[in-house]
Amino acid sequence: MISLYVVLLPVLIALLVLLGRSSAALVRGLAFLGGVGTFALSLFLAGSEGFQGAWLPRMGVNFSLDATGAGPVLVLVAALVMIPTLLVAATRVEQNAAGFVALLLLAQAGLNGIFLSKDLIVFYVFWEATLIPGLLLLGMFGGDKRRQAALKYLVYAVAGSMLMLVSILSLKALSGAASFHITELMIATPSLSAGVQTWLFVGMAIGMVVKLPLWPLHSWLIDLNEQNHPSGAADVLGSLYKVGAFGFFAWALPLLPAGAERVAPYLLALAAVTAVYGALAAISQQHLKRFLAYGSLSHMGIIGVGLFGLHLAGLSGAIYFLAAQMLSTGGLFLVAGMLYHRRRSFMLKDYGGLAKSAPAFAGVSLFLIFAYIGVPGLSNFPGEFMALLGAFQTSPWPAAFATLAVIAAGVYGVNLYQRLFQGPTTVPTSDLSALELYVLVPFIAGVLWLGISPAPQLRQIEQQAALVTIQLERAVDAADEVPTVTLAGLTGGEK
Amino acid sequence: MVQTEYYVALSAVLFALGGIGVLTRRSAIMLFLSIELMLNAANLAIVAYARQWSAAGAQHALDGQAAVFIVLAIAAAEVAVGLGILVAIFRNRVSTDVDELSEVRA
Amino acid sequence: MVAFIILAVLLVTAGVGVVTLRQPVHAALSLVGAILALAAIYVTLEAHFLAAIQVIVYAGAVMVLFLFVIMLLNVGRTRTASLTWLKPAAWITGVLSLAAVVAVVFAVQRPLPEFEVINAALRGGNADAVGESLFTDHLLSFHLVGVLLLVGIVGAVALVQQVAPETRAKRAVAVAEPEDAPELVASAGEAS
Amino acid sequence: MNDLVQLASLAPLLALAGAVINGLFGRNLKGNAPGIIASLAVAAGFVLSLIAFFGVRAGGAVRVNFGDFLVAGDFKIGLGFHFDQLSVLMMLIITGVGLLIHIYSIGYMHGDDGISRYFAQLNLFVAAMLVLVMADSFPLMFVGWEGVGVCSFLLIGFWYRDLANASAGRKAFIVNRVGDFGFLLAMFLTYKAFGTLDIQAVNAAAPSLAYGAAILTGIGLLYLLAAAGKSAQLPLHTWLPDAMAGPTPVSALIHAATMVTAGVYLIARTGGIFANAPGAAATVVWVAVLTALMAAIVAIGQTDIKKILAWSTISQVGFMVAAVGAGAYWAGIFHVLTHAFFKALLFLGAGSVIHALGGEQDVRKMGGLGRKMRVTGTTSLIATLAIAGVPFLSGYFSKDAILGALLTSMPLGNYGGQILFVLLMLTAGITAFYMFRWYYLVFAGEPRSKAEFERAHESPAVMTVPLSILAVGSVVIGYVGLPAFLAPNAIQEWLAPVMAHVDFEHLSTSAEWLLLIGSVVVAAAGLGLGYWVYALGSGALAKRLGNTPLASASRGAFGFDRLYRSLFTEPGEGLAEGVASLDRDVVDRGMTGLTGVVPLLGRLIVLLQSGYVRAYAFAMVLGVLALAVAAALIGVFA
Amino acid sequence: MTFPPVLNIDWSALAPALALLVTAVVTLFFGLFHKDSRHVAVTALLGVVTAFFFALARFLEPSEQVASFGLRYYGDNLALAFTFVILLGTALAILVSYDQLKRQDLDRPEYYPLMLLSALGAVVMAASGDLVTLVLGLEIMSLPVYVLSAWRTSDRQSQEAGMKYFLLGAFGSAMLIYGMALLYGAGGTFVFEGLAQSLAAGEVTVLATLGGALVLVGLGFKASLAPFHQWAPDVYTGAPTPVVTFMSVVIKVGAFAALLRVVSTVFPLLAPWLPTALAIIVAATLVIGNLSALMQTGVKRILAYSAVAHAGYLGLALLAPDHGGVAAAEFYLTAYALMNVGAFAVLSLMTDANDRGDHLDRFAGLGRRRPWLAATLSIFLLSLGGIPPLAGFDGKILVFQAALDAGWYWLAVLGIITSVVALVYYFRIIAYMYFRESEYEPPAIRSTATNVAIVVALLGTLLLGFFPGLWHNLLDVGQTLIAGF
Repeated sequence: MISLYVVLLPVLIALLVLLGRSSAALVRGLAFLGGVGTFALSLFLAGSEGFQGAWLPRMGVNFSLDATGAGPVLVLVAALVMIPTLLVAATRVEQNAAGFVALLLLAQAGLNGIFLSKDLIVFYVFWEATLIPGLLLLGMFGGDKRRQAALKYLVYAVAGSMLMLVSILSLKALSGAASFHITELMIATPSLSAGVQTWLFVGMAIGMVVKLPLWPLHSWLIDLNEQNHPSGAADVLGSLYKVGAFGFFAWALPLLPAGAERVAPYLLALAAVTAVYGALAAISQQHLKRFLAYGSLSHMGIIGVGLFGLHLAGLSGAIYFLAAQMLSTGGLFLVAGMLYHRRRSFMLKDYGGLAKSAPAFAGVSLFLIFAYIGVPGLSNFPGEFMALLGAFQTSPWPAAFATLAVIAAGVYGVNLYQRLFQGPTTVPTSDLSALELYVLVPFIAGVLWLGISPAPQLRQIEQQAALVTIQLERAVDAADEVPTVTLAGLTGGEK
Repeated sequence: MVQTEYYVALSAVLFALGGIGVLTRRSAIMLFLSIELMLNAANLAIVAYARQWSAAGAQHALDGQAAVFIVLAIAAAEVAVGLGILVAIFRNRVSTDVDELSEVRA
Repeated sequence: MVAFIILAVLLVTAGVGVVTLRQPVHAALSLVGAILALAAIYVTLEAHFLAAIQVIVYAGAVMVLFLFVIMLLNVGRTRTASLTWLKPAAWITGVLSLAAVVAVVFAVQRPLPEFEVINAALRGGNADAVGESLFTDHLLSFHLVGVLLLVGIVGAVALVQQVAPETRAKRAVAVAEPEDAPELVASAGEAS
Repeated sequence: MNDLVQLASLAPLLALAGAVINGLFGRNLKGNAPGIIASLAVAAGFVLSLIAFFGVRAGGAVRVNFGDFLVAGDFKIGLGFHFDQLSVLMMLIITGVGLLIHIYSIGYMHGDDGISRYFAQLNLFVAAMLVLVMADSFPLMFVGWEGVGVCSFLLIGFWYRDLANASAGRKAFIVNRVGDFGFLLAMFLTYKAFGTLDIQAVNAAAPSLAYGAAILTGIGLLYLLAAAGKSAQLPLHTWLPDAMAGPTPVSALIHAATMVTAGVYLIARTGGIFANAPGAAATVVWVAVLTALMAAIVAIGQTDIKKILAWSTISQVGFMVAAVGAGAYWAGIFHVLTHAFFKALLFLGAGSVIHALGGEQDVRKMGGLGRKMRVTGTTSLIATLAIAGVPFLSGYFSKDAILGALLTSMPLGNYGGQILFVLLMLTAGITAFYMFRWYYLVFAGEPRSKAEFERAHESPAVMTVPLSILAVGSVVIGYVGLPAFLAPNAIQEWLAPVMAHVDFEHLSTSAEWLLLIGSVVVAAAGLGLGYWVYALGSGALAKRLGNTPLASASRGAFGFDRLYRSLFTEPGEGLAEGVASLDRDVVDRGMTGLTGVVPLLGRLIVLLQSGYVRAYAFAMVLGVLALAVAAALIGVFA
Repeated sequence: MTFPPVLNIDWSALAPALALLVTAVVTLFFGLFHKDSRHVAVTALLGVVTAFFFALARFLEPSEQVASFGLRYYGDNLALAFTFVILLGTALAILVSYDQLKRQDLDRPEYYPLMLLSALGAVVMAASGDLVTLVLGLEIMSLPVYVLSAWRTSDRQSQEAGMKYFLLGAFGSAMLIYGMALLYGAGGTFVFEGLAQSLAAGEVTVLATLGGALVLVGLGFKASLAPFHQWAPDVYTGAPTPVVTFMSVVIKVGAFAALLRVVSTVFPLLAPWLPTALAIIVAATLVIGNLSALMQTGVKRILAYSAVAHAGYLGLALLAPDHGGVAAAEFYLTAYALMNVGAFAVLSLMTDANDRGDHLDRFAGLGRRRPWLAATLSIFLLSLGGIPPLAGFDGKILVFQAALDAGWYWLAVLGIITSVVALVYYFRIIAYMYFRESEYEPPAIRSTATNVAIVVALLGTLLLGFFPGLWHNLLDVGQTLIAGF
């Protein structure tokens, strides 16, 4: 039942926040309560009993949440990230902080749903519903070009996910599965011919690639991050809501293994390109948030490489990286917000030499930057390493190409630090305030936790990653059998 | 006796004429008249088929003739409402040109 | 056969008249002609009651209503040209559609029943026969026709009647009744 | 004993603890407290290393496992340390030399407002370096590997307010990342080849693959790339001279004694691979020898007191890498050991000078300082002689071992072993030459800058004591590796159980003697030439020599920086710019343009909504027509 | 062919329609004596509620007898489900009209009787088992709406709406009746079941197909399927908002109820290309409806085109009556009724006394000025756009699933692509409300009745969205229309 509560609690708190919008103190208290409460629940999530309820039973849809596999890990990390993010939102947003906090909480509920749902339609429900809070955060609290950015975000995300919906629905229609539950689907879908699976996979992939995101469907991300509220809190949500990889991992790959095998090489190439492309683009960015957005894009490329290598270690690593980047990227976005709070600018040229007057700030930032670029011992490394290693085992050249991003990451990582904190001091800046310190402590703790002790989480992720490899093997076995549904079934109406 | 198909073909001619009238005339009244023509064409077809369906018994045959009676009533009701609208509009516009009713577009 | 051809020619001519005659009154009268021709055709189709109804209701009531309105509204010819392309296009599509429909109609050619069979079934299409169908098979429809006519009446009345206040308003402006004037002027202004 | 060895696992943790204390609470620590805390942490580490050393000596290698690090099905990386002869030796060097440098730093950094930050980073470095050498698996080694890189970055840019320092750190980090790229790929390939990343398992499994198998060569070359990055070998050496921007003790510890030798350690550690991949091993040697020669030549033309030493380090590390490449792992590690002493000493001496002169680093403004700085001068002289290869000092033995190995390595024989030997011998001579120049210009002769000379003073005891200890070490440490034909070679025997086996030709005793004498001659020639040029020629000759093309190449460090700037940095920046503008102008616009089709279509469709009733009716008629025609065509005529 | 006796009448199935008729007549007379239209509204509402309970009683205790008048008037699940939706839409429309009529000077006594009669027509359509009843129902439903569209007689746009609607509607009816004639010619009866049995021989398929196609055109007109949809945007724009609220739901429900009945009984016996033709019509509707809506700047007109687009989505269900399409359409229409009425109800609070002021600019900054209004409108719009977990989403997946089950892949993909466009224009309204600032102060209209309608619609949208099973489980899945005969 905890898996249901982690979805419901943020919604409940969000509603309370909206009702108590007039009192800033109440909003702050509720925000804190919501963050900590959800985190506390997430701690007991792994291994807890799932939840089952009828939803659209005659269509084979059941509201089914379950805390097995990678989901609880992602929920937990997201919950950890949300505590400071909610605090920032409640304190740094001048106008309508209650709305901001409520939207964040709603998005968190949606994310938890995405990570925990075991019914494909329910998964889609959360997937799509979570878009709206993000859009509203961007549109209501964003910068000058927020409307264009929101439109772009909307079009990309919705175009992708709608095609995904067709695939989802066709999946059941074609395979004759009894319901949309993952188990039923996994039993039924391998009977589909490889051709059909390929088409269905492509449909799902479009939706997930947009939200991964991979080149060239990533433009929304850059604008989103650039235009979001300067506190960075909404950008944190953006880094949590990169759920495309999870979609592939939990659904597309295990359900459509034969299709995955055909399409994965192309996606792998795209991912490898994305990894290097993002890192290169990051190097020459002048705008801090765009910088982080491109860097993050590069990470997503590496995650993609891990996924589409279709190797157990790569799959596990990719999801681990997904969890880890929430911390590093999220933390850096909040750091960006704190910088903006001091100088009212995101342009790197307006900074320099801050380490003198703000040593603690510099130290924490550097720590997060190192985590961000995948320095071993910190959060991003295990995932990045395993993702690349896994992919290398099956497809060495793309993986090796993607590894080039490591060099570029070194370049942009130290460039960033240098341009912000080193060099001659321009204007003295206040060091971290107590609040800011509290905000960043969870990130530091999380980065260390994920960096030093990845094995327990990896074991949880592995349970689910194994499903993918099992299904892939089944697909290879099934390749010899006569396909029951052919591509011809896709071309015409019922005759 | 003339074959049913010729009657129906005649009704089709009438129907087509009605349709052409709707498209080519500009006065609302003329459109009404054209539509009446179309309804009558339908009636003609039904009556012709009613005779054809005598083969299947009285129920089937008379089914059609009764329907024609009802279509007549429908036509009458339509005319009543249509003319009502027309009169109401005419009070304001002093024109029955339907092409003038094109302010709402795109 | 001969009767059919004559009536068909009459009917089509009248129909073309409805569509092409410039004067609305002429067109309306042409429609009356078509209706009468139809009534005659109904007779050839053993639908005597319907033929009578056709003449009484259509030619008698409906067409008179039309003529009234035409006279009332003094519909003249329109001035500006618009949608000029539509006339040829309409004829072309009309004729094409007609051809398609006729082709379909003639694709299903069934032998006509014997006259005895027709007569036995239709009983000449007299009021008795049609009434029997109306009050059994079409009982519901018959009642619904009543509702429909109610709708027609209420609708027409509602629209035509409601103009009255404004007409009154105009008159009111003319005689300048002080207490009602401003509001009514306003609404009159909107109306114009 | 086993348990005691395991205790050494605490060493990196203690150093880390020191780093955390200094990092978090440094601002509250007064005076020398940060330095003392840091030194204590390292001292404890040294003691633990000693325990481990004796433990291993008594009971052989020990493995400790603390559980899993990375897991995914068959892929399992443990979190464990491996204490064997090689790693404990490295631990001793790291903690021992590290301790001295920590103590020295207390004096050197006295009064700097970032002192707690300094010691935190220095301790962190020690921790990372210990992890590097103690790790039992490649990924864990990589943790330390990157960790030391990070600390190096931090410490080079320690005085970050000068952007040049910061940029030097940045450069070091980025170049090292190129090496890391190699390390990562090497690990991926290793896993592909062996299905494990456990170092011992890999070494054990390597011979089971075909000798000289392509995949082994590939792995070897990738590890070479990694080593080249960390150990500043061609072509990734350019960062090290710039790294001198950091405080001098840092240069001594990181960029002379320990971190730069990590590449040597890596190759020695993966000896199983290199021993079975002769092509890769030969490449290693070639790279190393060319690096050594090139760096030695460059060192002649430098004027910065630390840069000369930096180039010297590159050159000396080249010796070490050449040794391990040739399969003489013990010789490489031996040179690591001796080099740790004399090079650390040289740097600390240089630091002492810089400290005395208040920051002056140009050797052309020095001279005669030996008179005012007795301890520094003397100890530096010892170090100079040691590195130059003067007999009976440590450098002499280790260098000789390397030269011998190059000559006798069997696998290398097919890849031009003799040429390599000659080149390295030549390098040894040049080494003596430039080191003499260094010493002479700084400590001997007449002071060239009165003002600087006046300012000079001997450093405090906290600095000179470590100098003295190191000087002693520089003299005596060489005796652990006397040539085998003279005495038992302690270090070779010590390392033998853990090193991969490579065949060497056996040299006759006379040949061994010839070799020994030859290197003496070469060293003497170098020193003599130096004396002739700098002490006797009183500058004129030096000036004349300075006009040769080789000399200008030397001063310009063979133009690598310029080449890389035009080959990588600028095109790289251009590429980054290009990608950014591609993204902005092509991808983004393109996608937007694609979606722009929709409103365009919408505009056309909206045109149909003309407002005319008759047009709408016509649309309906068209629909009917289509249906009727379909009915007729499909139903009647088809 | 044995039909049940004609005069065997199931009064419980007829009761809702009779209740509406009686209420219409009562309100007609009531209106003559009461100046305040609100009293009439209350009476009308009571009548609708009564009808609702009659329907509910029948729904919960299904009778043995599926139909009355010899299969000419059904009392089955489909008829009753659609009756519910019609009554729901009517009740909400009455609530929306309650205060608005007075404010916009539209309160003339015949308003509510006409509305009730129209609803009655829609109910008859939903229940009709033969073509004649269907046509009569259609006319009873349509004629009042023609009149109501022109209700604001002083307004040029309203006049235009009424006249356009009437002319095109009559034109469409003529097509329908001609189609009916041809079907009669082919099958010898007007009763669907009779037609189905008679056509099963397959000798007259060509003729019947043409008849069926014309029926499709006539009903498609009412359902606003392209290219027979063009009246819809203009009429929605010109007609008074309360009227649009009513007709956007009731007309669509009536049309689709009839379409479903025809499609699931007669169509399977017609030429196989007809579903393809329908699919093309649906595709055109989706594209035209959504793309045109994208180009609009008036909220009312956006919603008008969106109504067209929704007809397209419902069309997907039409193509799969045997694959859960019927239940999907019923569910979709229920959701549509709630969210669409909700949206129009909010809109009616934004327009001035002349029903103007629906331009997007007027909605700028509404999120701050009228937070609750904006929030509810947003929910309705998101639901219309098919964002989960709102009712519109559930409807959408149901119809898409039905279409895919039936094998209409390309159409589903097209539908999905156009949904993206749909979300863009729905979201544009939200963006105006929340992402922009404006000096414009929206009219302060306080209407408890409208608020009640909004709240009911909102709760329905949410309830149906979160617990779609509650309603979907009650609907018959698949073809149960011939059961028992």
